[in-house]
Amino acid sequence: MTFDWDLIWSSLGPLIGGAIKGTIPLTLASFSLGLILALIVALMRLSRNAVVSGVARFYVSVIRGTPLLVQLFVIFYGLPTVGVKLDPWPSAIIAFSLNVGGYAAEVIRAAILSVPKGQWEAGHTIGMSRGQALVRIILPQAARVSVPPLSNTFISLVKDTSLASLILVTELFRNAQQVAAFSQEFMALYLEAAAVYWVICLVLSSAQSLLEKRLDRYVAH
Amino acid sequence: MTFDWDLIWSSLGPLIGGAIKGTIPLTLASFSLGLILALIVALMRLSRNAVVSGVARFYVSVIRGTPLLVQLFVIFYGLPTVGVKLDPWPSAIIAFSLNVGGYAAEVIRAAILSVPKGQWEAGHTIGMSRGQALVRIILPQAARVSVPPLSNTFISLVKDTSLASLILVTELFRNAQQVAAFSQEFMALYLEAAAVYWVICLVLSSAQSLLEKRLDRYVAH
Amino acid sequence: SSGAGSSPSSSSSGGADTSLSDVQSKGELVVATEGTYKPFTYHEGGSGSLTGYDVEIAKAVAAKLGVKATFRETQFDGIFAGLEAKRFDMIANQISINPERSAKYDFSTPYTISPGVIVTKADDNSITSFDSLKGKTTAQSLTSNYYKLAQQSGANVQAVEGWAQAIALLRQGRVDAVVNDKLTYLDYTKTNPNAGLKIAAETADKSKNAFAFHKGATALVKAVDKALADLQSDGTLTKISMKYFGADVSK
Amino acid sequence: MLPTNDTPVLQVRDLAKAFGSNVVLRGIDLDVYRGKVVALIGPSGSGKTTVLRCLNGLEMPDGGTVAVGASAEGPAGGSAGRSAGTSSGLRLDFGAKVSGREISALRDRSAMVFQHYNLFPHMTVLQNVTEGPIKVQKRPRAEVVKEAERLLDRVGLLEKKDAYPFELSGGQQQRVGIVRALALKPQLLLFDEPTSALDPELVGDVLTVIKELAEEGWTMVIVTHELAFARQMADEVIFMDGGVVVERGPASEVLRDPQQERTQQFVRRLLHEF
Amino acid sequence: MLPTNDTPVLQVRDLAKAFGSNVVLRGIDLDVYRGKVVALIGPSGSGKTTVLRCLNGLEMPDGGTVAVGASAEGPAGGSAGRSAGTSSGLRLDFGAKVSGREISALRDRSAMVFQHYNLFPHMTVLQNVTEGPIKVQKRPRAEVVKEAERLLDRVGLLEKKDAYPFELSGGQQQRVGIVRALALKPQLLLFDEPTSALDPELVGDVLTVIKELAEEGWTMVIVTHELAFARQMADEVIFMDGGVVVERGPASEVLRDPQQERTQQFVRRLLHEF
Ligand SMILES: Nc1ncnc2c1ncn2[C@@H]1O[C@H](COP(=O)(O)OP(=O)(O)OP(=O)(O)O)[C@@H](O)[C@H]1O
Ligand SMILES: Nc1ncnc2c1ncn2[C@@H]1O[C@H](COP(=O)(O)OP(=O)(O)OP(=O)(O)O)[C@@H](O)[C@H]1O
Ligand SMILES: [Mg+2]
Ligand SMILES: [Mg+2]
Repeated sequence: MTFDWDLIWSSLGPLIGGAIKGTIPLTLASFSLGLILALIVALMRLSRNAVVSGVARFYVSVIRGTPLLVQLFVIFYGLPTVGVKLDPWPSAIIAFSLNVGGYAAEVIRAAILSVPKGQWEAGHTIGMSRGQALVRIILPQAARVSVPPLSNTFISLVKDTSLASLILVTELFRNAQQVAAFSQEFMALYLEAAAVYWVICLVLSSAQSLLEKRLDRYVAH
Repeated sequence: MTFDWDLIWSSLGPLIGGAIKGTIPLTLASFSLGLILALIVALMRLSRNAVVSGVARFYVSVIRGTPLLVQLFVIFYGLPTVGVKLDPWPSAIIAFSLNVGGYAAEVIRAAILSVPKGQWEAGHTIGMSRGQALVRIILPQAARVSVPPLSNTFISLVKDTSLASLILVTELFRNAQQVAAFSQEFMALYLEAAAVYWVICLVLSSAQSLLEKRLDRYVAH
Repeated sequence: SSGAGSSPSSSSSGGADTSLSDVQSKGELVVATEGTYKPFTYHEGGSGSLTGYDVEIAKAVAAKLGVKATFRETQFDGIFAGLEAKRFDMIANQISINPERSAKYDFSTPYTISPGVIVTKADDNSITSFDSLKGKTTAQSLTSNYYKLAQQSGANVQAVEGWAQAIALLRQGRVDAVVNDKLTYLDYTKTNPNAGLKIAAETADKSKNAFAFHKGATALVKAVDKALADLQSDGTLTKISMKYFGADVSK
Repeated sequence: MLPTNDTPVLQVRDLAKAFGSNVVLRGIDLDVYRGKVVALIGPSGSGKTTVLRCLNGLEMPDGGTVAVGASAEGPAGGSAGRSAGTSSGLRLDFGAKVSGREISALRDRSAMVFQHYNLFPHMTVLQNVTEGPIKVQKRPRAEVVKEAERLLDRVGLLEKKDAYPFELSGGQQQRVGIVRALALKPQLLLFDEPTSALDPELVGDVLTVIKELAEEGWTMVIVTHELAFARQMADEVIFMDGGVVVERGPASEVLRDPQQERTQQFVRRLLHEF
Repeated sequence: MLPTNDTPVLQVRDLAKAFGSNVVLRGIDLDVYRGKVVALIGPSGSGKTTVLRCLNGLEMPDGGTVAVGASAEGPAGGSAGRSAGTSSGLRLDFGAKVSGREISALRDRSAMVFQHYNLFPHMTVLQNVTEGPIKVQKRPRAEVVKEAERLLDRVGLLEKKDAYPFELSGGQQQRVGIVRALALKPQLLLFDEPTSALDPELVGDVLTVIKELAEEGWTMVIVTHELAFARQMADEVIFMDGGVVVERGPASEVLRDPQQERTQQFVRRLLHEF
């Protein structure tokens, strides 16, 4: 393979621009909202009320069982036919948040279950309600175990955001495709895009390590 | 949304055909090979040899850090330029196996690490070598903890195989696109495809429950 | 599309041009096409056999060469990469000739010559020409020539994967216009007569669409050109064109 | 030992609890007077932990009554006040419907020390101790911290106040667990085998702390397997088996000269005389 | 107790081990004669477990020699044969380079019983016991199973042979752990606090089994905190502290009338006299 290095160099700007204006904000916004949603869904799944936990289970099953592309399409192209017309960015953020919500809910649920029952009881014995014990005792501990699996969800999300180009959100991969389409250098541009994604993921992974270290300060090594 | 139910009904055959001839065999083959690869990579990651574990770490980082689409692209369209020309199916299976290998390696590594050190020692004390202890004592226990996270990888794979159409492998989603292109009813077809994926994932999830139950027979409930 | 392994010609970049002899010795012409671009390349009834204007012409060309046409269906993203990787002998997918492509690939003589059109909603009178696209929003396929054209006209261009999405955006009022080739639009209105769309303007220049080959496949291009000329003169191209468009767009 | 008054701090009558079809407690009666120590002994599965959990509102009994008296909180000799509302008596009848609010009122009167400490691993020693008083009882932080430091000092752990639990030995963790309970100023301290998860050498330190609390006049119910300790400390020893009280009485009698055969057997087994 | 012969089954000289800069063992000497029981006592962190782990090849010592004698395997009075090659003596000098093969030969001479049992949770009781003899020692399955069943019967667990470990109490699990070690027919049994993870009531059963093994003539090194038990069983008691042997001698002397102050302190603490 021989590459047109000038092209690669000159397209680095648009690619990084796409990452900064599209990929990264889209990832961060969707992940934050998705986590909140996931926490709610995880708590619903853990509810003793069969209807509540059934709804949550159904949601998770649909989100995980169907392609993200279809989810995006339904929200952007499908909802207008029932009168709900959302702009590309809101559509994308909603779709990705719903997706993260489904995947991360299972992670968070498992993390909550992994905190020993004795911690709930210790919370109760100092007078805490279920809610207080959840917030002050259980979730801080669940956070620690859920960082590695959530970082998987996060890293997948970074790359999945490329699908947003299907609903008119311009991001890293779309810019690569654009340059590729005009220069006909598909392989070079795709490799370049992959390299940019890789750098983003490397940065994120080191952020993950830092976070883990911070959360691990109260654990024996 | 109003649907052309005749179209949906008549296209069910091709979609299911695509699942049976493309999606499902591709998923099963790639997952099996990917698991073997993942086990090797996981053991390499756990090796005390810095070079060996470094190679494995690099592999995992590249696989997880770059888009699957690019990985497929490189193997199918890139390798021929250096003289390696593989058929679509082998290319797809290799690409997806490599991908599963990267993601599942981390799961398996974590599962192996989750088996208490005392199990290795109990193995040694009855005279086992590291390899014997790994195979007879550690892996059977690691299998149990790794089923839920691996099933995530598996379910993602089912849907990711739709990318195989990029390298000439016909599967479920490609068939949906074909019908959509002809009928211009892409929303209906995409939803239908999503429904088929969902059914596949539901079936797989119940297989997962069965497997977990089987592996859980030696654990207190 | 199975058995793509029987690889197409490994014609030379350095040595002699074996592009034609390779095709002849294999007895097949490996043709890349999307299979999801009606009416040029699509599946009959959605899931039947591959057909369409480009497909039929490619078959006729192969027959003239005395070989079989073997189609490989791929997404547009992979189509040129596959040509460069020599997985295909040629592309039959309404590839329009432009300077960038000409620099990288060889082209046959065009077999589709047709104008581009601006499609708008039937009740929209604000767009009457390419000049009036300025400040409007259009939806274009990234890989089509019309993307550039719309951009040059000052439109705010949204890239989409294909016609179906572009038209959905237009009908939902999310874009003001779609610039595409006329033939696709005509085919669409045939199946969706009540779409509420219209042609607001046509391009002055007609775009020329042709088969694409790897650079240096001169012998093969020559043979294909000869076949196309024969098909033109014996009326086959006109016949195929009439079948799909009710008009002769092949010249 | 301080003088005791006549109304018990804790009065349990006919307490019953089943898990599904497994009847775990039947007809448990219990009177604990101010400043007294009751030791609960019995074989594994006899229901000792379940009794404590019912008293602390961690388990909902199926029947019976639990009354926690109106007497002042804290050690019998102490004078510290607790959050409003605890000064009146509380009586729950589990034969009738009991609300969540009543359960939590019951929980507020007692504090539990767990076998496995159950410290909050993400909080420092001081945070573990002050969490309940500050966040739940809403007492002023400065006052709570001062009191917590005094208590930590008493068990010899003041210099560990900023350590995390994992940095402490088991014995130190359990002493923090005890301080966490004391900081709540409960009327009643419940100990569930507080030393049985400890290294043998560390048992002594924890038992010493408990002994001092008893001498200060705290009212306590202790589940323990340390018979020598129970003999020294307890005012009353209750031997349970199969969910019922088999024998009860002064420590010296029940432990030195048990009347029931099951009690004799149990005591012999525990001293593993072979 | 059976008569003993003069060459020790185990002879350790000047054993040393450090983890990084943390010197954990220094100059440890140990002679264990056939059919004798040596009890290792000492405070937490003194290095007792590390000694056993060095003897079982789970830890690589930094210096010193370990010799396991050429005497017959199994209990001193027994006659069962073990796989070929163990009948000759083995002597490892950790001052020089020791190969993995030698370490595994050392490991083959002894068997360890762990504090936390470390049974294989995915195998039944019988599989736990037969795994080593069948898969590692390659002895014939039928013979191994018969022997395993005999041993399980001896500790009263024959009817549990198809149960999984999670279905057993701690005491039952530890008895399986002992049988698993016995089934290997080692020359030397190593016990690392075999009862300290057990419920107090279950301790007796396990101690009884160990006592019977001693009476049968097995050669053993036991780390334990059960001083009463050590006094009854051990031929020699070794008190370690800070990685060195502080005091050694007949059980009656070391435990009843320790000479060293550190030993006295330790013994007093363990009996938590307060
Ligand atoms: N949450 C629960 N669900 C079902 N059964 C339970 C539960 N908690 C306890 N039990 C059962 O109740 C009985 C009494 O248990 P409990 O823990 O009170 O005994 P214990 O006397 O504290 O024993 P130990 O000395 O082992 O701690 C046992 O049979 C136990 O299996
Ligand atoms: N794998 C290891 N890495 C580093 N240090 C270790 C390791 N194993 C043991 N140590 C250290 O070696 C010392 C002796 O430990 P060891 O477990 O032998 O003591 P012990 O006498 O068995 O104590 P206990 O009664 O608590 O079991 C301790 O300081 C311990 O921290
Ligand atoms: Mg209990
Ligand atoms: Mg130890």
